[in-house]
Amino acid sequence: MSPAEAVKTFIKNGQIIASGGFTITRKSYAIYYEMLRQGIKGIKLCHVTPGGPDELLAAGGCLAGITGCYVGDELVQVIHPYCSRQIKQGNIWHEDYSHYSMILRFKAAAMGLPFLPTHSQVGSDLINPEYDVERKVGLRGKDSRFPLEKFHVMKDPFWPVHQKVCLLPALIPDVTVIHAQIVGEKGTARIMGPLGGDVEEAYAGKKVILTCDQVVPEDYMSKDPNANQIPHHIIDAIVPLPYACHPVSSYMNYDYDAAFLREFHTAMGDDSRRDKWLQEWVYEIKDHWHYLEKLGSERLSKLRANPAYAYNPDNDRSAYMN
Amino acid sequence: MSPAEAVKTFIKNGQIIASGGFTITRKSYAIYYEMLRQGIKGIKLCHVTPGGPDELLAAGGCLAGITGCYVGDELVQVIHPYCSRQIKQGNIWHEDYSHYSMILRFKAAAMGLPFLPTHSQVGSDLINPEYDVERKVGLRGKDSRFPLEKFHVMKDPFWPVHQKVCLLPALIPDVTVIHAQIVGEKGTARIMGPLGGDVEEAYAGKKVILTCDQVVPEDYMSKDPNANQIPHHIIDAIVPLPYACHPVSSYMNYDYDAAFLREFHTAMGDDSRRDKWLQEWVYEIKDHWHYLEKLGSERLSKLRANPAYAYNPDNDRSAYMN
Amino acid sequence: MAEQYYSVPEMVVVETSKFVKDEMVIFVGIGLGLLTASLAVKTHAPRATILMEGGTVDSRFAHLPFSVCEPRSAYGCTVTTGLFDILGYNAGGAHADLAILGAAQVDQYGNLNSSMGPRQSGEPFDVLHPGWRATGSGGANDSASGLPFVVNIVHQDRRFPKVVDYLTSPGWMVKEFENGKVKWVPRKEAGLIRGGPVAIVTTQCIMKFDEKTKIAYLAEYFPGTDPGEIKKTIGWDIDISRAVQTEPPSREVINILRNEVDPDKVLLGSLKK
Amino acid sequence: MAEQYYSVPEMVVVETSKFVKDEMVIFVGIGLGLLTASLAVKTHAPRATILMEGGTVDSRFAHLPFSVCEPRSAYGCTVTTGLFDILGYNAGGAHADLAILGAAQVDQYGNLNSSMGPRQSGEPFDVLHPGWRATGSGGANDSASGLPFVVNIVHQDRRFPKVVDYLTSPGWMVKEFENGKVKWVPRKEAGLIRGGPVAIVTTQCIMKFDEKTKIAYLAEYFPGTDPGEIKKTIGWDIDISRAVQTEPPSREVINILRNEVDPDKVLLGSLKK
Repeated sequence: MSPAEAVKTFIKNGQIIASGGFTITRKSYAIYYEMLRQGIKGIKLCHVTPGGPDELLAAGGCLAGITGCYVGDELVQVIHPYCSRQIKQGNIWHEDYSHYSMILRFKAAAMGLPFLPTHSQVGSDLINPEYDVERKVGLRGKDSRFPLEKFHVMKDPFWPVHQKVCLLPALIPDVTVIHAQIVGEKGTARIMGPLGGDVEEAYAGKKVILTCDQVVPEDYMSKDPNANQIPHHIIDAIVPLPYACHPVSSYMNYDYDAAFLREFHTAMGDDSRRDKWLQEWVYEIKDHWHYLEKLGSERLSKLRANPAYAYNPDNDRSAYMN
Repeated sequence: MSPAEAVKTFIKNGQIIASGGFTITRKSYAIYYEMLRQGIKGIKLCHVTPGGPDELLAAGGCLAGITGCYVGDELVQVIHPYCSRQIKQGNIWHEDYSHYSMILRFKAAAMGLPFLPTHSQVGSDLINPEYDVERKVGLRGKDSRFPLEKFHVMKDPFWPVHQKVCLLPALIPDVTVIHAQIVGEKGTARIMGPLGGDVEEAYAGKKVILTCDQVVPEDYMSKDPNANQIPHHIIDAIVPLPYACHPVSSYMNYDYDAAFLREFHTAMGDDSRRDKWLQEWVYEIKDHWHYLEKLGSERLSKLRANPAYAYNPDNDRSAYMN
Repeated sequence: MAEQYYSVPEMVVVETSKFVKDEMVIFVGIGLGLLTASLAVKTHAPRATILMEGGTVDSRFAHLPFSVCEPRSAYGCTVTTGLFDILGYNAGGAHADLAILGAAQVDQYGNLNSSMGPRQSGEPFDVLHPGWRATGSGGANDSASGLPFVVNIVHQDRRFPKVVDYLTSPGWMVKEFENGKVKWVPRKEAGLIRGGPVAIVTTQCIMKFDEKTKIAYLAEYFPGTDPGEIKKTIGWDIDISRAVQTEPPSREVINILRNEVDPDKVLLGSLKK
Repeated sequence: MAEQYYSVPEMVVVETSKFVKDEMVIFVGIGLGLLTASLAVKTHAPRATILMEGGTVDSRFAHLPFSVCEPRSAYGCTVTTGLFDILGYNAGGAHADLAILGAAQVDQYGNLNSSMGPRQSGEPFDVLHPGWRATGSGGANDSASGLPFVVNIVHQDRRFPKVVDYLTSPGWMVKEFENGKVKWVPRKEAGLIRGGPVAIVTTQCIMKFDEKTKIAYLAEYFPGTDPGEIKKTIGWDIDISRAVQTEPPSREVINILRNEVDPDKVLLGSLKK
């Protein structure tokens, strides 16, 4: 399935979309670019870990709000300038949880449970009722996809200490978007390298769009089943594409494009350049093949991973060096 | 470390011992035989999945009780005859949970949490206060390793349905015993084939004894880190031994010994043969090398796994066929 | 009874396998469930996916396993993982469509007992000295708590009490415990918002559940059995008015079962005992 | 200040790395934490194990990563898994010994703010229109909730309020919310039975926590700084009576940091900005 078909078939205005991957790794940019081109609106984005697609969707006017733990791309962009400004201005709401709390919310959904407990967030403003964003923007009790409470503190009934723990509500995305390196014809997924929160996000989603580097016969997946994490029966759309995550990386296949990321993030933070960048790299691009053509084969081949490293040790990262 | 050293160093009378593996797969018999030889008493055994070691420890007089979900070895022994009789006679107590509940109890411990929720057990006698065995035998409120309650039913506070869920207390074993096929010199463990509940049991244990088929340099483990599940820093004893799990199987290395299992289980259920069997196969055996010698290299080599199958397709399973 | 080209256990396997539809995701335990799902995959449901709690997805057995976690259980599977993913994500998270479960007792609401009971059915008993012990729940409670399920059970008198002596796996009306009292409530009210029993396949008949009362009625009786005789063996006043005789299995499906699914009689053999 | 063979960020890295003892299991985020742990492994703590929340154990970087989940973060690691295992089992389950965390603000009890605040510190603010935004918690709240931790922070006035404007990660006295009121309680009472802040390493000094009051005091000041001047920048009445001057780092350790840990100035470079 192409990114255009996947977005057209599964992604609707106003949905809760979970974005898999982790900042500069396995974020399915091809899908998010397409969401901008198709003019998707009112998305409630959520993730274990954010990334550049947050900026992209915000700048494309696709976002109503974000539920997550972080607003940035680690060293590649310490804080997302456009998103953080929209949050400060109240144009995009941001519901704040911790990293582990987010994976637990997806895990609860994956387990078919209403909640899971944690000792995270206890004692902090992450559970300050004053800062309950989804209530303040009127979602609680109105939109049935959102829980009635942000959290619930209770005393453990089992042990003499009766420790207070924080219960966190399940988060069920309408659609989860993830990327795997190798996928069987029916959808069995093999993620290589660190997994972040993708398995939990996939099991949590009502629908799952899976971009991938390669499709192989399921028989091939069966040769090393311990290497596969996600069964085919929870996958709804397979989108095989080279460089589906450009400008970020796919472990063992391609590295991130540091110069592109620097340009992208700089443009996102600059009112005079943002729209121009979006025109050039999103709206005037017909499809992923056009995008790859514009990048050019020389640039792409320089990102190819060296199998001894799973990345390219000669990748030019000077855009972020001093 | 030898099984004798591992048991001597880590296993004490009265401990809570978690037994990894799954009926006829990856049960570290070498450790349990040694527990009998060292005359360990009063063990509270717990597991995600039971197996022949339950019979062995019961028959060797090592057991006070069992917390688990099952009393048997699947098709190899539909119900453990000795254990089930001891349970009926009240000589060994058996606290009853469901399969998933047991893994959740270990998972809660692994996560450092007092409990985890589930919808399992709700509506069933598994949460009937009348059948709270650990209370009836006087452990609750007396032995601080046991929870004050067997379960706790609560209403979900987050969603309009306010579903009732069952909270289950953490289970922290004093020692967990598991088996992996390949282990790094520091303890990084690679389990091949289905994992059962071993990862959760390992993280839950205060101490972990790891038997294995092979020890390799940690650098070798680093060549395929996605294949490894357990980090070295939670392993306390590495016990490398060929056929550590005989008479049961180790995926990709050796198959189960059907004739031996049939003889073992039959003897366990037969008052006239049980002690003789224990004398012959446990107490008169000096150590694991002596055990292997007694089995003989021909018998053992017939169990060797064929790598195309991960077991031996020619293994003689006629002891259980008709 | 006319001479048959099939055995009663084979009939049970064939009838149970009909509940497995193509593309379903099926949770099975060791024994009949596994045999049933395997037959379905080899006949009318080639794209069904078999889950086993040891940690496997979509195995294609070359040799039938003795255990859901032994090396044979993983042959040909597409994902090898642990029990948590199978019972938590797939069964609990409703990513499976059906479970096939065995039991020692089943009652009018499809509650199962796989664990224990008093010497005399219906009597109270001391859990520290149960009158009898069976294996216990394993994953049966977990899958019955979250999934639709079909029950396989040998047809013997003591196995069909009106109320199971110990409720291992929840049917349509289940127990709640409050202040030392037991209350019977619909499964949803107890917290079980998904799943429930679909049918009971015994060695003589098939029972299904009345949509209104949620009580099991006789839906089909096997060739050579009699609804009136069956009624005598059932612990509740079972409705037999809707019962029809089951068609005998085709020779073709029996041949597939014997020659392709279980040529070594690994499971068919054990069922005879 | 005398001419130095080391920079202030390098001093911070060296001093923080001293909290990493051999054989410790260390949870690190991107940036200073990663640099610190890497230096420790290359010097006095060769058997320390680095955990990163992307899902890696014991990485041995060939090139420093830009992210805790990018391909470089996994080089040489012994286990690749997911965020759940690292933050749940290892940090939450107390299988790690220390976390190294950054922050935008830190207060007298070692509470961290990495998220947001009002335009003017100390003022209330509307969470729908915060005066400023930083990245947010990431895994900082989670590791601070379960592990002992050391804080790295740039030494600037506004970063050391008596009370953080938003409490992202819990220190020794933390918040409880009841009936619209905020109550300050010891972390154990709030439910945090493990961990807590060990030290704050700024670009000018090291603060530790008084055993009785749990309030941060000045333990060490870096060469070229003055305890009295430092006191003026701190939002609480900080005890400077116990302060001693920090020994400058050895040339050897600085050389290892520059030539072996971060020869490409991936992180040292970013710290200068």
